[in-house]
Amino acid sequence: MAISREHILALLAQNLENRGSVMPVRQKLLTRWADGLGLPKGGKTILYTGHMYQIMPFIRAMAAKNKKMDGSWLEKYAGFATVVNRIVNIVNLLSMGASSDDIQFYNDILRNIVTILGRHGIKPGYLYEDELYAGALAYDLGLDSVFERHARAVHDLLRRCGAELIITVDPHTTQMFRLVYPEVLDNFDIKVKSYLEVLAGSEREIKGEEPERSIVVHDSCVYSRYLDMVDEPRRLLAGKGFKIVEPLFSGRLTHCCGGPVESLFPEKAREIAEKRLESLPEGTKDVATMCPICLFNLKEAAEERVHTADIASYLL
Amino acid sequence: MIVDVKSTVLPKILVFSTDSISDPGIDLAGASHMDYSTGAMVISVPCSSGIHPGWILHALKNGFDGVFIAADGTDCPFLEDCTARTGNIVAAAQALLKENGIDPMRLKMAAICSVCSESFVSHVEKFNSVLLKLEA
Amino acid sequence: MIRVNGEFRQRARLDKNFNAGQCFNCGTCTALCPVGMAILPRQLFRYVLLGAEEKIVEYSDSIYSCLLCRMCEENCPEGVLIAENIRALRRYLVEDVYHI
Amino acid sequence: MTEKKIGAFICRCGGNISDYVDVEQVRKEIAREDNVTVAGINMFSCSDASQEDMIANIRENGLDGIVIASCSPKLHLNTFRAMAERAGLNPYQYIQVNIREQCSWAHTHNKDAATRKAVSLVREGVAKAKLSEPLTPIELTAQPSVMVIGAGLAGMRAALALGEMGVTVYLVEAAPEPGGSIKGRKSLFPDNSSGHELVESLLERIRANGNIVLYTSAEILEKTGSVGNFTIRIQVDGKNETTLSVGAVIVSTGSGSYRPTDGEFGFGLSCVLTLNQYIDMLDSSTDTFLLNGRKIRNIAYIYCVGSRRTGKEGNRYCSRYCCSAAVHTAVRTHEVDPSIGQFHFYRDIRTYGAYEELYHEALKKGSVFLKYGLKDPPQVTEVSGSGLRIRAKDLLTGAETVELETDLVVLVTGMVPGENSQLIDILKLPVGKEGFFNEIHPKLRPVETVMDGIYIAGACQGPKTLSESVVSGMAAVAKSASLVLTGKVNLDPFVARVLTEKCTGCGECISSCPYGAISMKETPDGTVVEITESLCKGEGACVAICNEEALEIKGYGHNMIKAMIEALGG
Repeated sequence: MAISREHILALLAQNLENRGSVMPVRQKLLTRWADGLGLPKGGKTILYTGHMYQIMPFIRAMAAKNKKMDGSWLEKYAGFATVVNRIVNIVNLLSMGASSDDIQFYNDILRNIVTILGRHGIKPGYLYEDELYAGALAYDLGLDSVFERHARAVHDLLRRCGAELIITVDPHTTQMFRLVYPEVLDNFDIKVKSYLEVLAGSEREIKGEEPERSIVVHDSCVYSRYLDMVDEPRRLLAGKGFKIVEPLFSGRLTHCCGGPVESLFPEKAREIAEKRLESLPEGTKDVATMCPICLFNLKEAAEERVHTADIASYLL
Repeated sequence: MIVDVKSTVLPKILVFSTDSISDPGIDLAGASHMDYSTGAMVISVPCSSGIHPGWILHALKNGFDGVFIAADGTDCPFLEDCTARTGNIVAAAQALLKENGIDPMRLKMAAICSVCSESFVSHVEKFNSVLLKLEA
Repeated sequence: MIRVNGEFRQRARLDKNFNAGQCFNCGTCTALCPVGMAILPRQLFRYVLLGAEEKIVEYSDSIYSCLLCRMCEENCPEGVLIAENIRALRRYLVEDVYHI
Repeated sequence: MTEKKIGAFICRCGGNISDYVDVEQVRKEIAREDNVTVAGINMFSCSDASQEDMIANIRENGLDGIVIASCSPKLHLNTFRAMAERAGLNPYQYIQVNIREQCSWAHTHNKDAATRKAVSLVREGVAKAKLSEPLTPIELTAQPSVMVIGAGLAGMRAALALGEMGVTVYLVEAAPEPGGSIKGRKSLFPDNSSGHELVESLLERIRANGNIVLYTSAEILEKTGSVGNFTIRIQVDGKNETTLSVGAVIVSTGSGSYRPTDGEFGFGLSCVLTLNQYIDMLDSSTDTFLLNGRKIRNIAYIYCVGSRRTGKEGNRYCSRYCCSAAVHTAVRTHEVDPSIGQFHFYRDIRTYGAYEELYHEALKKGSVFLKYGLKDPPQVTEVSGSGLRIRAKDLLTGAETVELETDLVVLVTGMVPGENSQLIDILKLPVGKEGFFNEIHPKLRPVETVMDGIYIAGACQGPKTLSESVVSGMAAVAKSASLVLTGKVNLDPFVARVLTEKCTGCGECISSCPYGAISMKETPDGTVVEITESLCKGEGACVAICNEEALEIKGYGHNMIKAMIEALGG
């Protein structure tokens, strides 16, 4: 593929700058998951999705699209964007093609999270169409200056709505808010907790209902090594009655799913996901992930070999 | 190359060595695991200028094929002219050997200092082959 | 051949997060890397320390293929912030090479 | 004479002996020897348990003499003599046979032959033990004073420690000022202490101590006497001669510094300095740090210059201190000017022990380390206008060639033996393979030399850091103080005696004695010679020239030597 990395990076930077997201899809598609849940808009405690779960179906569609074109979804995307970005709205183009099953699948995870939080008596607000991507991809790719400007915009937004506690749903957004924002911004003092931490810290017990069922935990690199969050998911799953099985690499030594390079080196990502699957104990049926990127990559690689699902589906 | 096989006759060499100078040199050869003929065996004396020529004759008449004097040389803690004196002993001993029909080549002297391990081993090996030739 | 470029070295060194100078080349990072990076993190960092700017450009694929998963860092005996150092190199490429 | 009862003990020395010598076979053969009433095997003869066993054996069996076949007598002769004494034996009826250095270790490839040799050697020992007689050591008064030669850090520290114990110390320094290699130094590793202040504070204490006499610009002219009673003649300022009597001598003359050959790593070009020259420069610079008026941007260090060489040139050994000294200097340089690039071309970094922290500090402060192999050493060339260019293969970067423009090349050179030929001549000090003074054993007797009463300390013994030098200085203090403070020394009674029945009174021996210890004596049976024991040194010059075999050294008698020869040759 003739699109240079330089070009791709420039495009991502441009998107973040102009459209508030590196992967802009139509706003409606990002908030549809919350339909009918009755989440109040804004508030002191807000659930922050960072668009992470919602954009996975579109990435999948882009990756599959035009199989005759080599390269990653990001390259393909950049290829389209280069041609069309200034002529038609890329947002519309990108928003097409995702399967409704996929959209349903990822939206359900977010709905499950809200349901579980509700059972613990926690009813957060949500920013709906105001919510912005937290900027993880831009930060990871070294687009620091555009990331910083974006982070400032996110911070302003959060301040405007008076948020005191952000409940995150994925490791990357958690990392951004907890570790990166306080470093690059002045006075970022909003508390940040993953919903898994919120649940694990909750006084209400989740009742055990799943005796005898074994589940293999795939830790997220970011949760375990960046945020030192290893116990919480295990406590929650054990509380639900699952028998936790540790793969060869787990906890602080978890093996990456390959996802972080999916956008630039998809073959490499697939290879790493395969390696991860090989490290799972023999006879593994169910795998719990806690990051949309892990879920996406392991699911794509495993196909029907093992059942990979987000931890929220097991905790429901 | 060490000739040290049971089927071969291994020359027996008596080494007169000195407590403070050549003994440490010979010890060092062993401590450095430098192999030399097992036929070489040491009797230590205070100084090489105190070796009686009669002992050399006695050795060659009592089972030894050669006598090697590992002399103090210029390192001698007792005598400045130790080398000359030891040389006189060698001359006297060689005369004694001739009188007794023994080849004076069977006596050899060299200064071995307290760190002369390599030189000790090479002297023993050379002397060993000289003695083997004399046997033949 | 690498020609040591003092100016580039200064820039890399002045980044407060770039601490690969502490690396003592044990190779633990290489052994653990899930990607099996074509150029080992330690060698990449040496290019930076030596100021081999052109090598950084040459190996930009490797710099961008890092997962930032920190498996290496977890086991680095010298506490080198490997992922952060890789990110610093990406920022350098973005700003000084790609001029984005 | 009743038959003597001899005990023979064969030492396994862990496996140092028994791995190469069949000790059980040796024991069996020795047990069959006449007079051998006990033949045993010890795992470690020098261990307390084995010694207690042997003492019990001596007492229970009423042994008259014992033989221990073990390591070199240089290590444990005194240990076992003391043991024999505790068992009620005369120490001179203990015989040590060396079957380690002179047998097992030398013949590791032929166990049968080594075993046969060991049997012969132990037989020789038994023969000697049979003829050994009780002797009494010669007791001499020891002078309560010590001469310390060399007033560097080790020597000054040693002199002070001895002075504080009440020992009279003559501290003799060849240079006009004491302080040795550290006197001008501003910052010493690892604690950045000032060499100048260190020397001054020690000097102050030395001057305040009434027991220490310091001589500077002094030269040793002559030594006579032996342990406990040395007489040493020195000359101060090239004119005034003084004669001093001391019981012991500590030699702490320090080391020299390797001087690269012309062209070695560019040595001879301006801006190619040795580490010491660079430290001098660093010590004398104030705020600005300039070289020939120009600001320094890059410094390249080349390590192991003249050290760890395999060929004919340079030294084979590692100088131990230079890696730490160089990284310490680099850290200082980083502190003077953090913008200076510092590149270290090394072979192996040996900042051992706590000095590792210096290495880490240098890494943290931005020093870059490049590893070169002996096959492709760094090449230093001059570049017009821009200083120096250094080119090397960096083994840490996949052996790629690295080229660096630098303003300064620092050659990290090691220590070499100091120029001491006169002192070696006078003191008869043994010198090792590399030219440094030799101790008896690096672990068991680390500061003693084969010359009784003469100890070595500091870098004259081999490359050392300052703290290691001081430690060895204090060890020499302990050894020399325990000798002179008891006020007496025991000498082996190995002096000549006359077998009067054989003496013809020819008097040949009188002129052969270099010490004037022999004189004529009239007896009712005729004229014979007699020995003045206090003058006799026991070297045996008289023994060799007496055709009648009428003179012998005690402990080395004619009958004994001949019996030993027969035992070995049989």
